[in-house]
Amino acid sequence: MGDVTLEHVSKHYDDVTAVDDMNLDIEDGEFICLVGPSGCGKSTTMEMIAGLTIPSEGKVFIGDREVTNLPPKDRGVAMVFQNIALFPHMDVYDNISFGLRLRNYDKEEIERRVERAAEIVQLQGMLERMPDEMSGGQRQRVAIARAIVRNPGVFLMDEPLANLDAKLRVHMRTELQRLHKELDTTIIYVTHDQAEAMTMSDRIAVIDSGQLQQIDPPLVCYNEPANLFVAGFIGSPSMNFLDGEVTADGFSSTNIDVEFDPADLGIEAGTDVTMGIRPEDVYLVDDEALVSNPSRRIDAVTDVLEPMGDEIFVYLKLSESAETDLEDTSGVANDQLLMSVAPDTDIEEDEDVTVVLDRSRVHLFDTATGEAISHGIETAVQTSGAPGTEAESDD
Amino acid sequence: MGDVTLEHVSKHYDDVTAVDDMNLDIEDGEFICLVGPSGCGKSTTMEMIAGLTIPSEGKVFIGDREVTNLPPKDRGVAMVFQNIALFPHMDVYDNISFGLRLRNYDKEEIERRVERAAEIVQLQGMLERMPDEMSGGQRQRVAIARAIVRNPGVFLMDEPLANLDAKLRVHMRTELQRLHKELDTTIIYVTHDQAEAMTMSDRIAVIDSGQLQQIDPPLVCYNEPANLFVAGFIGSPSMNFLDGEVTADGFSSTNIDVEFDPADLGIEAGTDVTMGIRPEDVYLVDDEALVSNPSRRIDAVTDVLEPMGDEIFVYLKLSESAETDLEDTSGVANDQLLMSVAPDTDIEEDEDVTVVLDRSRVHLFDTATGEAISHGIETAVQTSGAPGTEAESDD
Amino acid sequence: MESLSETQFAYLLLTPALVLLGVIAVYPLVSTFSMSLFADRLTGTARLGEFVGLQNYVDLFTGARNYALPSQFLPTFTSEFPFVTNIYSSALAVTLIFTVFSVLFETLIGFGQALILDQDFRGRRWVRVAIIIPWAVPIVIQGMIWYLMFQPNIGFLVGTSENPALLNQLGLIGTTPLRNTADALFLIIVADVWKTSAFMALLILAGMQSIDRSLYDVAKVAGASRWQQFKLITFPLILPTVLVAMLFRTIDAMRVYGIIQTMAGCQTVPSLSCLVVTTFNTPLYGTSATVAFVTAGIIAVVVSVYIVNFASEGI
Amino acid sequence: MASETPGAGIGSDDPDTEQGPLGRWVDSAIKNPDRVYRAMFYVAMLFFLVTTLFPFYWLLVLALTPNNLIANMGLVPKGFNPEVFIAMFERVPFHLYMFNSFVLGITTTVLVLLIASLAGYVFGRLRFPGKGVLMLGILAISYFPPAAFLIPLFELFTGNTAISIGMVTISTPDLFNTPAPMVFPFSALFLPLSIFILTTFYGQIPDGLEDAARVEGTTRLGALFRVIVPLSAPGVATAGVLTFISVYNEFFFSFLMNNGEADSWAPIVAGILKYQGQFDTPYNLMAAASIVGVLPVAILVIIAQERIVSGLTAGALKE
Amino acid sequence: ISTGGGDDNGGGNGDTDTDTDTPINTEESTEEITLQWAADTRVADAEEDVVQALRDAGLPENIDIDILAGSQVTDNRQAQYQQWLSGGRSEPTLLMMDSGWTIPFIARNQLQNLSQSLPEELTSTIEEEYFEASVSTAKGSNGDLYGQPLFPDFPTVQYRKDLLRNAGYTDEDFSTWATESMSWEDFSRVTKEALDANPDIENGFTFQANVYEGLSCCDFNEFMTSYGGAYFGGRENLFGPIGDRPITVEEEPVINAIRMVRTLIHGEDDEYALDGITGGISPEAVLQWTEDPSRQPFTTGNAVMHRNWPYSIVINGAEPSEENDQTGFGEDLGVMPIPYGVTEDEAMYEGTGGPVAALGGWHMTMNPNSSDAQKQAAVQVLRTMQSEQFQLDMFRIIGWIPPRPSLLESDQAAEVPIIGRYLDALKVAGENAIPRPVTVVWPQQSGRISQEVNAAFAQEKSPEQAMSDLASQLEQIEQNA
Ligand SMILES: Nc1ncnc2c1ncn2[C@@H]1O[C@H](COP(=O)(O)OP(=O)(O)OP(=O)(O)O)[C@@H](O)[C@H]1O
Ligand SMILES: Nc1ncnc2c1ncn2[C@@H]1O[C@H](COP(=O)(O)OP(=O)(O)OP(=O)(O)O)[C@@H](O)[C@H]1O
Ligand SMILES: [Mg+2]
Ligand SMILES: [Mg+2]
Repeated sequence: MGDVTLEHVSKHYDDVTAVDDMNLDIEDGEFICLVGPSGCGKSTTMEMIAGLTIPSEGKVFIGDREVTNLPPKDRGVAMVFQNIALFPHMDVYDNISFGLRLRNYDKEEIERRVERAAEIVQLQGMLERMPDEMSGGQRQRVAIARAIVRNPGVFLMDEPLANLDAKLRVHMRTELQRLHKELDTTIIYVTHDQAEAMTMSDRIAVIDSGQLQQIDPPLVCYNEPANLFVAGFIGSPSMNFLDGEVTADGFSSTNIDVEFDPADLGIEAGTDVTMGIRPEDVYLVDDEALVSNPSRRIDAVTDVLEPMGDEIFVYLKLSESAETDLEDTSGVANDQLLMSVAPDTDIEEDEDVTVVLDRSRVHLFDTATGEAISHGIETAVQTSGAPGTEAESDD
Repeated sequence: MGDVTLEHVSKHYDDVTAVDDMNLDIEDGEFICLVGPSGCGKSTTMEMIAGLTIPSEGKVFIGDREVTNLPPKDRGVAMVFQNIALFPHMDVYDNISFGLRLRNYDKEEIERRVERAAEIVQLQGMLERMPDEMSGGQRQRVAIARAIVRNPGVFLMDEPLANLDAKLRVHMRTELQRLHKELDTTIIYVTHDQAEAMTMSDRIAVIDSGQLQQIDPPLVCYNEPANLFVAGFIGSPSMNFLDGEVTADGFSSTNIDVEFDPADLGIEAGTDVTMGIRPEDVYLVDDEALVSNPSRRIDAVTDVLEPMGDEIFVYLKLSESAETDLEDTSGVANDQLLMSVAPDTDIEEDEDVTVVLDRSRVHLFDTATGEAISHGIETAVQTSGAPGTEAESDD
Repeated sequence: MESLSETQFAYLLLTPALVLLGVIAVYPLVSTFSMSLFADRLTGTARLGEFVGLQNYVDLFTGARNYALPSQFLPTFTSEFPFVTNIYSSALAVTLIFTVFSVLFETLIGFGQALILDQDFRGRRWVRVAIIIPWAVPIVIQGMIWYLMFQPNIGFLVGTSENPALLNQLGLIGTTPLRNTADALFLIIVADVWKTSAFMALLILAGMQSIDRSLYDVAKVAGASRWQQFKLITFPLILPTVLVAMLFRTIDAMRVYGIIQTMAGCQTVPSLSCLVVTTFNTPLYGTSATVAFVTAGIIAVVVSVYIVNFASEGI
Repeated sequence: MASETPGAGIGSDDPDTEQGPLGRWVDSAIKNPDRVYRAMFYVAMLFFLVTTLFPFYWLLVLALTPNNLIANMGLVPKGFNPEVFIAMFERVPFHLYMFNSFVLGITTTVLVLLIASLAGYVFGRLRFPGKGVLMLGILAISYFPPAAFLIPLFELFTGNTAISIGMVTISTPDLFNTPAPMVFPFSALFLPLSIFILTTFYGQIPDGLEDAARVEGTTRLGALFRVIVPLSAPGVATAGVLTFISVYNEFFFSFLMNNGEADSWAPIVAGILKYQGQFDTPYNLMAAASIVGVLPVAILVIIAQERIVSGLTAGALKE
Repeated sequence: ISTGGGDDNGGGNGDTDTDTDTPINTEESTEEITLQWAADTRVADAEEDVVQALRDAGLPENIDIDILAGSQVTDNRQAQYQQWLSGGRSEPTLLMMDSGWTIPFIARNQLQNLSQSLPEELTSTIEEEYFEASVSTAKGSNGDLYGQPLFPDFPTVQYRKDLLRNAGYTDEDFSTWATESMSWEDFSRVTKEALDANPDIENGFTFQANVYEGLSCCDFNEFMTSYGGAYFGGRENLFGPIGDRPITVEEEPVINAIRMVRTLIHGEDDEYALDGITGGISPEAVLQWTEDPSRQPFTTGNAVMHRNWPYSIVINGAEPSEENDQTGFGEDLGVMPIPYGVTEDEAMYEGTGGPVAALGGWHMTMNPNSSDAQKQAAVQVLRTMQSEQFQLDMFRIIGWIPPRPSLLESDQAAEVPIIGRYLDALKVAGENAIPRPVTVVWPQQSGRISQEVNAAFAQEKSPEQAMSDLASQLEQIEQNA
């Protein structure tokens, strides 16, 4: 009943393609997060599911019905709008109960549900306020309450928590998860908050420029990004990327070489590849002796330190000329590396350090196409299986 | 020129006190983050500084001038509004250049600045769009650009990045920091994003219910929260709290006791105290033998695991009856403990584990007043000085 | 200027309006009011006779001044049912009837027209002009059109008793409708509705256009049908505009004169303004000023209904 | 809990059951209620078009029928006399009257919009003591029939009112036969309507936008004219159109504040009445004149409607 | 700020300082001067010819005339003059004033007293040579002259000779009718015959009986007077004294006049039908007609008889041509004086009965606020307008009937196209013209009269009821003046 399918859906505005040939198959009861850079088409996708925007091409299904041209009211969806859009002429109670009143629920039922929703979003006692007498976060919570009082087949939530503080957000997150479990409805959720996406969703759909990049469970997206874009987008701070080439010995770039057998991974030597490594997979070597293979050591100089409370981000310079460019977000910087270390680590700026990469978590991407080639050039010790078998069969 | 001072400022609405006797002293060139739960009065404070809301009581100074009743245009402030507030009848270019045009800058100068601002917020090529043709994040970026084209003495930014994706947010963060350095203006910044607050600000002002709770550099707020509220609010996930009592031996609660000499900390036995410990300060003990003092070991059972990619949140049950209540955000839960561990830790649900607390990072608060009593009951090893000396002199 | 208090600032901005209204409206009204305290005078140079205090007002309400008016001011009351006789010969009754019906129908039709104009369809700009344009017709011409349509042996909407037209057959109007108060009033209402619905439509349309369209998105997703969207979003949000439109239409309708004069004449369909203008032209200045002030007073009473509504709308 | 069953009332998908065209239409209408709305919409539109345009058509019929033949008129002209549109200018310099009306209308409209904008801003967006009373007072002015203003205003504008300042007594200037004695009374009389219209429209603009403009460096007045007025375009344009049309056709003051000549700023209504004789009425000329006279207004409406229907579109405001 | 008059003299702006009866210097001045003449559109349209006519009649070149084409709608013009004169404006100097409402202006001292300020020769010419009825409407209660009649207007009955021929009438009858008025009995019978003989013609006799000034001043005034009745007794009471004159609308002649009209409209079956009158010859539409609407059916050939003012003779008597869209009956148009109810001998009041024609027409009056120089020039203009040449010229140019009865007999007048053919009938009408009883309260009374008379015509009230209602209303108005 609540499965949502987009078939080759596109939406073109005058000169912009907001959504480009999107295929999406969301199962009944799934909790899907749409993530992607600003302007990538998330809201547009939501609107097409809700029926507020008619796709330029393609079909939308909800349940088994094609709903491409069905008006929103017949689609059985509830939506939290990114722009909140409270009814300015109604107080909070009327805003929240709007959808129920439309369906002629009886008064007590409405009251019960509104009370409950207000409790969930922690707005008890504010039911008689007008929207313009509330703070940004309070308004957003009204918008959430307005959606959750109903029992639709599909919930669409477009950044519902953007204006809430961390604590409330955690609270709302769990509330939404509970709701999801209780009602067993499909939830399609847009968020910019990685933690939200990671903790709440069954699957994450990563969108870029209107195109679906990957749709997979959170950890799969995190650990096995389908392409450079996903790899760079998921995870904060972003993955480190280094451009290089595959040589017979492995990966080679300006400052870092990683040796492996390209054949194991089924890559031909000479291919331009980009290596990716997450900050938390870069380890500080306290005792150099501990590193079995000396060639795996990387010497660097610490540059900027960013203490975050629960961890410290360390910007490493790999070469003399390197300069930490906090502005560069392309991610590819061959002479620097971001590392995260525990907050009690004894480290200072401009200190010579040695680091190693967790080889099981080194990602390789085809520089030209961006497609992932391999996630880990050596299987992690603990889950050690038969490294390279897949790659071999490919070769 | 850009120092902002609030003196006993309050703002009452009909039946709500939005800001309550706020004293704030922000120095020229400082970058201050206002944080606090939704509805605590952050936006109202900003509006009073901007001159959009006239305080019910108290005075506002910018530079050396009292500006309490001065109109906004004479205060030399630029503001990014929480509700974005683009002029719907102007295209992006006109929105951004609005303030410059008012000041009769010459055309080329305007063009130059708008181009530059658009570049910073990555909206090149969209200057001719109308606001309703843009996505939520794009609009927010226009709002940022509209503020930064000007050179005001004070920037007020009310959740300027709420609608941006993580990568863009990081980019904008660095851009704003650069701008801050370059222009040397005061920036007052509201955010719900802890990372933002931690990384960007010189000081964080924590507000609750219209009252200032603490204003200190980020790490001070994190490590030495002035009271229970700040302790619980700063840091995500939140600090663990356990209610207990000070005995002659130290802290005693239902499931956890921590021994120390109350006299060292100047607390009388019998005081009701709340102990706080951050998730990252709870450590898993692999080898029980390693723990010097066996009484410091805490036995627990893992409950829910929340893998976040770069870490795993582990909910620990301290007693049989304990139930992980993800909804409870009061923070105080005597029979459970949240711990964060590295993502590669080998841990499963319902496993018996032993953990220890980092004694240098145990916080004690007076339960009645919420005031902090002590941060750390034992100085951390590496900064080891003369533990207890202070306390002794007190005794 | 910006450092003025809100109250000072408000009054500063109101100055132009208050000065204009003070000189062009309040001052004349004070002067006219003083005229209403003097007796009429028909001969000699002076406009007015001796000072009579409120006698003019007393006479007007007691009917003692009816001789000077083209028709009675108040209806004649009797103790028997239906309590009011010769309702159509009383200016007050005629004016109220005209007001109630014309405002009612203009609002309804204006609403309908606005709903149409609010839609997006091909050629809507022409439809819009077509619907609005009656409002642009001078009253003289409006009167001429309808007068001729209902002029026997000229227009096609009335016939003769031997050869009745459709409207005659339906019993809606007689064969000389413009000389019969009831018929003429009916036709004047129709003519007025034709012309002035556009006024309502324009205002209501503007109100509709000012509604944030995203609210409709919310309502649609919440499951609102078109009717519900109208009832719950459009209507409450344009209500202030509708009330303003109705308020001014009511005031205008209470002062109706031109269309009566051009279609049927003040003798046949006396309105309050007819009394004012006729006595003014006669010229019975004292009486005229009195009727003008009484008319304004009656309008004030009628309008208070709206004021109460406004207050509850928080305008 | 009543669950929402989407698609209730949606007919079977089987398209071609054996039905006549009407049945098929009904069937498809049920499936696609939009079509019903569409149909209803066109019916209503047609109805309004016919009812509003018919009198104009009849006006055209009258214009094209030679005056002597105007009797027992049906729905078609008797005879065809397009020269009437030339004759009307030969008889009366109608274009001059139109010009006068146009100038008077524009002047008054500009004045009214300006003053009413200030007042509408004050009433719509500010709170201050005396607001209610002032609004009622302003409204009360429109309760009075125009005749109630005439004598004092006539004296004021014909130099018969003396203003005493101390010892000096100055007579007001004689402005008879100039636009002033029309423009000012029109402005005052039509001002209350515009003030009320603009009050409601300005009151609806979210505070956030005004705030944004003020922080950007406008004064409150600047915010009014740069942000609030443009965003209230439908209301402002409507107030303007209503004022313009009212002035364009005003009769009372236009008639008594000049001697009725085109070069004395007499407006269009005076021109139309000029066709009329004491007993005879050239209906065809008057009809032609009114058709021509309405044209500028039609053009104005076409221009203004772009503003009237340029309402706020989707939420650029995050409220 | 205070208005000129102040409240002590009644809040009005009395123009007490203007003198309406000082003699005006009548010497010809050679100073260049421009006079404003508030006229009407017809004068303005023919401005060149009119000015030429004045020059031909001897108007000095140094006097320029600026013609204001005031509204032809008489109410509007009255309101305008009212404002101008009571506002003390010095322009225009000469005002063309409806004989129907000159007297109220005189009563307010708003016009120059010509008897006092003009040379004797000018006023005596008017008194002696002009239509007496006209002159009487330009006089104040003191008997002084305040206006100089410019032209009179008398209604007549127009008829279609061609239709009547079908009913057996001949040119001989027609020429009798032109000067010898018919009785209403005969008239209605003749009309009926014509209707019967011309089945495609719908209307017999068309006139004006809308609720408007025209009914009280003219149409009904004629019917009533022709039956020997009057509103206020005899002719001597026409212009007063208000409050001291009898109100005679309840008397039988008035009632009979109403009954006669009811019969014409509703037929002989009407409850109050008047014996001897052939009924059903007038459409009910007359109840809603004013002059022009009533003319249209006649002009388009759908009526036999039609009462109207001379302006319509010009239209209806034209030869059908391209220019007038083939309307007009040319020689087939007949004109006769209005029929009578009783003869003068049978009439109740002196000067009533017999064929009567309501008096219309306009006067020239002078603005007393004008400068002496302007007044001086205005006298020149008035003098010129007394010239017979000018009057005949105007008859030709605009169709203004010369204000001197003698001129209607002149050859020059007879040569004027169309209307020149009907001078006989017009002369009879002029001789029997009856002015409306204009006083300062006439505007109030007129409204009541037209209302009640129309109601009685429309069978809404019985004639007696209507007239008794009217009588009490008139009485009140008289008493309160
Ligand atoms: N016009 C008003 N009338 C009544 N109460 C108001 C009004 N404006 C704000 N408030 C209340 O004042 C308090 C402070 O509001 P404010 O907007 O400053 O909160 P905030 O800290 O910005 O919250 P958020 O993070 O949700 O934006 C809130 O509780 C809000 O409900
Ligand atoms: N009406 C419109 N006309 C033209 N382009 C539009 C219109 N609406 C949206 N777009 C463009 O379509 C693209 C997708 O917009 P959408 O709102 O779906 O983005 P989004 O993924 O929701 O972004 P955000 O995270 O910033 O909200 C954007 O580039 C936007 O500029
Ligand atoms: Mg979006
Ligand atoms: Mg806020």
